[in-house]
Amino acid sequence: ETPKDTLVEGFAIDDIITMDPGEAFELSTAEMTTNSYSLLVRLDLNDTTKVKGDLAESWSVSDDGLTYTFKLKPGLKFASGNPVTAEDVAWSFERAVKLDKSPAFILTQFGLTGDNVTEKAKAADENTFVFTVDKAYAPSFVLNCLTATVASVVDKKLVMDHIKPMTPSAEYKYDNDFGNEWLKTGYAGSGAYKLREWRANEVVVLERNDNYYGDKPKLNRVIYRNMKESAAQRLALEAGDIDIARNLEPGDLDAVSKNADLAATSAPKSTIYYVSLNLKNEKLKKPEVQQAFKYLVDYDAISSTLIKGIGEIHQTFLPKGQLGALDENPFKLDVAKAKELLAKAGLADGFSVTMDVRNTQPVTGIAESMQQTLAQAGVKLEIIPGDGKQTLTKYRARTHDMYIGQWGSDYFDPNSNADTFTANPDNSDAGTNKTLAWRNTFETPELDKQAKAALLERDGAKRAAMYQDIQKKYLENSPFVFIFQQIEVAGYRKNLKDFKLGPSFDTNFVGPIAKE
Amino acid sequence: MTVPASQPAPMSRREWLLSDRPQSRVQARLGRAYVTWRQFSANKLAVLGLIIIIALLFVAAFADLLATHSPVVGDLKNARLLPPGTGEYLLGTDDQGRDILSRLIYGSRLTLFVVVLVAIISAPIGLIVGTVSGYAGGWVDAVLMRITDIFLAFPKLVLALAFVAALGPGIQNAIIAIAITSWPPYARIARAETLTVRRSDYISAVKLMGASPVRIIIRHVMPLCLSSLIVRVTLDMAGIILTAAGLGFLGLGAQPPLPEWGAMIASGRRFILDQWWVAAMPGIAILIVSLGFNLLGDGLRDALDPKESGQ
Amino acid sequence: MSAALSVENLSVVYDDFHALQDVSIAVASGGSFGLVGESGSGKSTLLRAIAGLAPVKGGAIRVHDQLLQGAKRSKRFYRNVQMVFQDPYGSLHPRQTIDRLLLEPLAIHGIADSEKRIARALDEVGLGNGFRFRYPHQLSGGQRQRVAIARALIVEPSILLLDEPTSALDASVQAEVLNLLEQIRRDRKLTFVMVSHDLGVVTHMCERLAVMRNGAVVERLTSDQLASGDVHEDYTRNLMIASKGFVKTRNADFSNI
Amino acid sequence: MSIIETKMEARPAKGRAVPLAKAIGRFLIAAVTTYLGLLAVTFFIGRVVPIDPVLAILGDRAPTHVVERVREELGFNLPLYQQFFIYIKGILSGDFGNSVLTTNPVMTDIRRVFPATIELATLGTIIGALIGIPLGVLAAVRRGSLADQIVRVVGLVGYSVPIFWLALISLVIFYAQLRWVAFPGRIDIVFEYTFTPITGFYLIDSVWQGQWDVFYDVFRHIILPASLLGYFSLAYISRMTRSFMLNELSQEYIVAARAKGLSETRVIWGHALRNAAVPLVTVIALSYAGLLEGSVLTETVFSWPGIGLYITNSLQNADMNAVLGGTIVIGTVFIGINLLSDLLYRTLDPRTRSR
Amino acid sequence: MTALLTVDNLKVSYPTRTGVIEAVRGVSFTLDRERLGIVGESGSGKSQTGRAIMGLTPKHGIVTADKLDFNGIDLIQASAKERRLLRGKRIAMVLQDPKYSLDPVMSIGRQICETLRTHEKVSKAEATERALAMLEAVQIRDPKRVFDLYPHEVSGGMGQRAMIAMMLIAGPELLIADEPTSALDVTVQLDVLKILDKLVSERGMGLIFVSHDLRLVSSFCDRVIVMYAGRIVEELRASDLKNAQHPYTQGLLNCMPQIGEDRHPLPVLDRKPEWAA
Ligand SMILES: Nc1ncnc2c1ncn2[C@@H]1O[C@H](COP(=O)(O)OP(=O)(O)OP(=O)(O)O)[C@@H](O)[C@H]1O
Ligand SMILES: Nc1ncnc2c1ncn2[C@@H]1O[C@H](COP(=O)(O)OP(=O)(O)OP(=O)(O)O)[C@@H](O)[C@H]1O
Ligand SMILES: [Mg+2]
Ligand SMILES: [Mg+2]
Ligand code: NI
Repeated sequence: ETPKDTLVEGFAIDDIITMDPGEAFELSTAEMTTNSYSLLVRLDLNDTTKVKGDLAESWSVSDDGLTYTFKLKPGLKFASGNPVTAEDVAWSFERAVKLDKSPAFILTQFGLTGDNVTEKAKAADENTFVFTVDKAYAPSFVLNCLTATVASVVDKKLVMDHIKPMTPSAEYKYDNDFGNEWLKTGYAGSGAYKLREWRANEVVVLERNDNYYGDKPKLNRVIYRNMKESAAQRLALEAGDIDIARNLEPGDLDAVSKNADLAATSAPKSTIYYVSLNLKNEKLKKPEVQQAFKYLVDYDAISSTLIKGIGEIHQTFLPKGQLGALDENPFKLDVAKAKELLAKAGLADGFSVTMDVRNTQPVTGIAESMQQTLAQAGVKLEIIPGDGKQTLTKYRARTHDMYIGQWGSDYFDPNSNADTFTANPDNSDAGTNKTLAWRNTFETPELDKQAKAALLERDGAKRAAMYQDIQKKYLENSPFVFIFQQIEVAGYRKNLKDFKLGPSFDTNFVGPIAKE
Repeated sequence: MTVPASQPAPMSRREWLLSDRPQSRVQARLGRAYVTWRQFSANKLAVLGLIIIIALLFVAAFADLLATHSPVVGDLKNARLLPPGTGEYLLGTDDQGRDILSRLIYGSRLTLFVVVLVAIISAPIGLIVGTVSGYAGGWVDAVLMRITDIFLAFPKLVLALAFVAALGPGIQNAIIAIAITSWPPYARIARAETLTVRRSDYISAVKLMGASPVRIIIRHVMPLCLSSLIVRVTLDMAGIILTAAGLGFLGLGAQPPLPEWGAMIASGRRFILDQWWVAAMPGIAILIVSLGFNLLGDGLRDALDPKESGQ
Repeated sequence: MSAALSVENLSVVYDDFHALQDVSIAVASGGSFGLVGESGSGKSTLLRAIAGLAPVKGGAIRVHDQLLQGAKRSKRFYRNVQMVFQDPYGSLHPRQTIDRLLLEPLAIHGIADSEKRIARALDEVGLGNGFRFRYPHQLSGGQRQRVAIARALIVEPSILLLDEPTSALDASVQAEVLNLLEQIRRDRKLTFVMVSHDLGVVTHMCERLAVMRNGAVVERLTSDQLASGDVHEDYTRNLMIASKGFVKTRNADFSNI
Repeated sequence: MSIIETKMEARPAKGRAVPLAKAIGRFLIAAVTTYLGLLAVTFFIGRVVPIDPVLAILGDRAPTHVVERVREELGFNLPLYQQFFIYIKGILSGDFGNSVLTTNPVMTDIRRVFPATIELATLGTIIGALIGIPLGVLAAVRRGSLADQIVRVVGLVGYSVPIFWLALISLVIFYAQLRWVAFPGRIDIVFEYTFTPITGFYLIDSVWQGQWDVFYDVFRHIILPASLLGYFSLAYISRMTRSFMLNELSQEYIVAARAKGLSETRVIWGHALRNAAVPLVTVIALSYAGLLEGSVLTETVFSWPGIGLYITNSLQNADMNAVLGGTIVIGTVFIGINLLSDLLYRTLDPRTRSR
Repeated sequence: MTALLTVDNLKVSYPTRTGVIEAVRGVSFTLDRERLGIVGESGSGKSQTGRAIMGLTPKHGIVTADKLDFNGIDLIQASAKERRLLRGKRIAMVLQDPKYSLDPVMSIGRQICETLRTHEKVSKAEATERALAMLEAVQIRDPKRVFDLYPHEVSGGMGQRAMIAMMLIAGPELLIADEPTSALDVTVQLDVLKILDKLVSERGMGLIFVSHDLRLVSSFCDRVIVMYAGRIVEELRASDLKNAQHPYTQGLLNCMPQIGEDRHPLPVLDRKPEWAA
């Protein structure tokens, strides 16, 4: 049994490599950061196409669409006791931009650079923060981006005590590390919980932050225990060794929902699973082949078995819940049609092709299922299994034929996915923008232009329509076979109250959870 | 020692084989084989091991006839995770709706393939390194033994993992990786044995005939190391199967959908709570086969190894 | 008459143990030379050094007036000089039939008509064809020693080194082997160097002998000198007394048991 | 497993006693060269493993310019020989660097994971030896009897069963069904903040601090994996004991001991086993070394935060600092245990001692 | 006066897969407090006879005898425990090869004490004292040093003497010495024989002296038994050896080369099948 005042979650947290919100970009870290740091604005869970204030009491956008002014709520305090000021917000932005770690582009895409950030993101006074962007972007886009964890507000005073001096170099121009090394395992936030400890591949421990301005968390402590396997999580959940199991697979989910002591909950997440075809392969380059492959996935069988409860069939690149998501699934397993298409491409006799597959479920299962359905049309699929990092390395070097992967939005805005699936400014092997389109040697300048235009469309409805149009065209002509959208599930013990999963990984709040 | 039979009276086949004074090379060889076989076959467990291995060979050879289903194509929608004995699925089905029995039957080929290939690669390497190092002595010995030590000091599975990672997954690479990690022990055995015979009079005697070192190693030293090596390799077959299965278990052995037993356990592991058979069946298969090899090796040790056969 | 084999000031050192120090012997062609001495006195080492099986540190070995360098020996050398070891079992490869054992030297030296030669060699040592495909463990000690002798003779050497060829054998078998050796020597006009710790055996076989102790030759004698008791060293005298058998004396005191 | 068996042959040759100092000197040279070899092999593996190390540091979603920058920071753009030079320089100054995965210095990580493995392997070996030796002796004494056959089968099954499979099955039985043992891991989460390990060996720490509830909990965690490893080493130890005992029992001094009128018990345990113990110690020591390095699979199944798991994990993430640190530690253990068993051999076997 | 040991029709056989090996095929003799020599070539069953008397035949060997009587004790009927208590205490045996007959990992002193303490309740100190005295009695010059040595550290002769000390320390009435000198240098050999000689003549111990060296036996023993292929072919007084009747015995005596005699070729044994019958 777990202690009354402690929430214990079994969770695969082996992806965590840092706890610094300016650096972290991993899915599990998102949950930790969101529960321990505050943002200016957060996603409105009632309508995820909108945002609501967190530290910000109110905000306004200038008429030219370039200046965003945020007013902070009064009397805010960090967990350390230091007051939260606009200066902290500005410094957090500066820090993220200057560190220039993985998630920094979410901010720098608005024209921020190390040289201008102090100008473009600055405190007008104690309570007012002003953010200037370089183009008249859709406000929904800018605000959505500000809900990303990289925009988390850190305690400047506290972090300044822990900075490490650095010698400026060609790669890094500043004389200190902005406390990055310390924050990797340290904590300087103002969220509902404070981070007590992170031990890689073992545990993350959060403790209640009594200085939190919002609703006080019910439980004193939250422990995330690294458990990679579904079966293990289920066992531990059944035994009461954990309160929540976070990575259940279909079979175990089933068992959990049937257990009288346990319950299950779920929420669609903005992660899309897809199979991509690299156009470097002459055969895969043919549009008919690409379409044929979309007819060679047994969506029905996969949905009722391999991803039952943990995903739903979804054949477009924008996940449900995001602005402009298109809910259309035109493809079904249709071997005859696929054969016809292949014949049209001159490949009636089939061909051989390889696919790099990570050793995780459900992708391996789906890959094996595809192997069987592709075989029906004469396509011999060779699966190259590999560890996550290994297949990724290959994918990023675009030396694969086919790849099965997932893509989670970098921030909760349609542009994140639209951009990565369409933008490919330099398709050479030395390309600097290694979007998913680049990785598959796919150029679609038309759609790219359309996506860029949508970014500047300030009317939400129009913007949505533009994205839908892109997706429709994408369905007809793209080397991506979208299979399903992830549904995050969790099994929990029935004595938990108010446990809910959010629409994104940074909206899984543990604050409201109570125990009976 | 005993009084020799003075007349070559008509003998039974058994007497012919056991004859004290064979008349030809063939008879001498057969006689020796026969004595070894008798010693071996007196050990019931060893015979059981042999039967298991023969059965494995049989199953592998006639997999096409024995299997009732395709090992790779399943019925995901309708026949997923069926328990043993459901309809035509004697041992149940796995998560792709494939017949487990058929997969096991075809998997026996892979198992044999791995085992035989590793044995073919690593035993000769070990034999050569060991005998050369033991016979030559001096710096040759020092260098070869250091290399052996390095490979020994490296955690075995990690080394195999690293090599599989470097070479890319696939059963051939798994074999190479296992072979790379498994020759050092053989080298050690061969060296130890060589060291004991190196100074013996019969090797000196061959030297006195004017034989070159290469000839001595190949024709006189190696045959001596061979029987203990064969015993060791047989005993290691089980270990090879287990290592291959371990690699498969860690997702680095065979490529899907190949019915490699270790990989089957790995994928069945997710269902171990509700559909135990998916992981249990390949586990039992591995257990039986490696037990077979172990029993066989154990029997061979008793029969071949003069030290163990004792009294 | 020139020496078939001469050893001058030979020293052999194992690691840092001096097994032989300044040993010199000379054996006339067709002669028979004996080496006696207690266990560990370096008798075997001397033979092994001649055969190129021991680390020679100094001195010279000459065979038919040819100087041999270090421990390296040519193939030709081994057609001239052969050795029979002390332990009849240990000197035969345990996994090879007699046939194979005898074939080996022929194969090495590229000698043709192996069939005939093997048959003849076996005949010569008094083993019929029936033994040809046996393994060493199927033979008695005396038979094994015969095989070893046959193997040494099959390349038709002119010098035979014998390292205690009968010490592992029973007295009755010993006589057979000694007779065989004598006969072969006579028939083939071989030069013998023979090691033994049994004075009786050495005097029976050799005309001249050297007594060794602690890696050095302490006395050189002819068999006749030994037989007539014309010895000068105490050590040799002790050896002679000891070989006569037990003489009952009373000197130990057992009262305190 | 096979590492262990073969090291048997490495024991000092009977009869020829090498002076201890010389032996140690030889050993040191061997150890140093082995280390250098390990370094080179690890470096080589690090470079040929087709995993982009930057990927492990940054994850997939980092923009290209960040990836390039980090690559340069880490020197991966330099020629191979320069990289090797830098690598060796770091190692020689005693700096194994930081693990990318955990951000800690590698040695800090190892100080945490290694005791977990040692604790498990030690308990496993103790279980294996305590049961395996008597079984082996029994089998040898009653050679050919039913007891011998049973011991043989028990041992061979232990050799033949895939340990990860047995682990899974027993986890289902003993944890899921019977609830006799605790969940995978070393200790319950409840004790996370009531128990501070000192040595890293939880069993010892808890007793030391008098926290019996913690001890009980730790015991419930360790007992199943330790028993499995124990079974594994039992299989091996009992087989080797049997074979050594058979060898000793056929020796003449056993007949002599009987001729003295000693009781059978005394002959077997006092003389035969005492002699068999000499090679047996080497076997046990090396079986122990095998467990220390070879329990990756068990550690995986039991989520045991040990060194096997640590290295495997690091390898899969191209965290080469961690792999190297782990390899060096295991190499050291291997070399150390070799030395130790050699010394034990010398103390136990007077024949190897020179006066 | 009854004999110390009576052996009547002793047989030892070993069933093996290729048939039964009859190592000893009906051996009968009696022994008083005297030196009895057993000679015969290698494999003729000398050691097996000695071991059968001791009760040290390996488990799978079968021992039968019409009578096997030691000082009135029927050894065939005696339980394993009774026989064990006899061993070392009243009947002792010096095994053939001292190199292998001493426990290599136990110091010589401890091995000697062990015999004593198995049979008598004595303190450690007393056992040590007596062991030292025993070592001295078998002509070991520096008993204190040898006491702490391990078998591999002593020469063959010393080992042989230590073995004798170990077997004599409990004061047995019968000693079976199995080729106690075959592994020794001729010079050391005589030392060992002197010790045995003393024990028989001064303490009245019975001695069975096994050897294959006829000449040695004839000069050392009172009576000699000649064995061939598991049987006794001849029994005679040592002094009568020269007049042996059996062709085998004669052959054995004849075929040894002697210093100063000139017999070329040496006479050899012509084994007749009927000897073994
Ligand atoms: N390979 C070796 N390494 C070190 N010492 C050796 C070696 N071979 C022989 N010796 C030593 O050299 C000395 C002479 O040995 P050698 O074998 O020549 O004696 P031997 O006179 O033939 O004795 P034996 O009658 O017992 O055969 C001995 O003290 C022996 O220990
Ligand atoms: N355990 C056994 N199993 C089968 N046969 C045996 C066993 N022990 C001895 N023998 C046989 O018994 C016969 C007599 O052996 P024993 O040891 O008595 O000979 P020995 O006269 O002592 O010879 P040696 O002079 O060589 O010591 C031999 O032929 C031997 O092969
Ligand atoms: Mg010699
Ligand atoms: Mg004997
Ligand atoms: Ni003179």
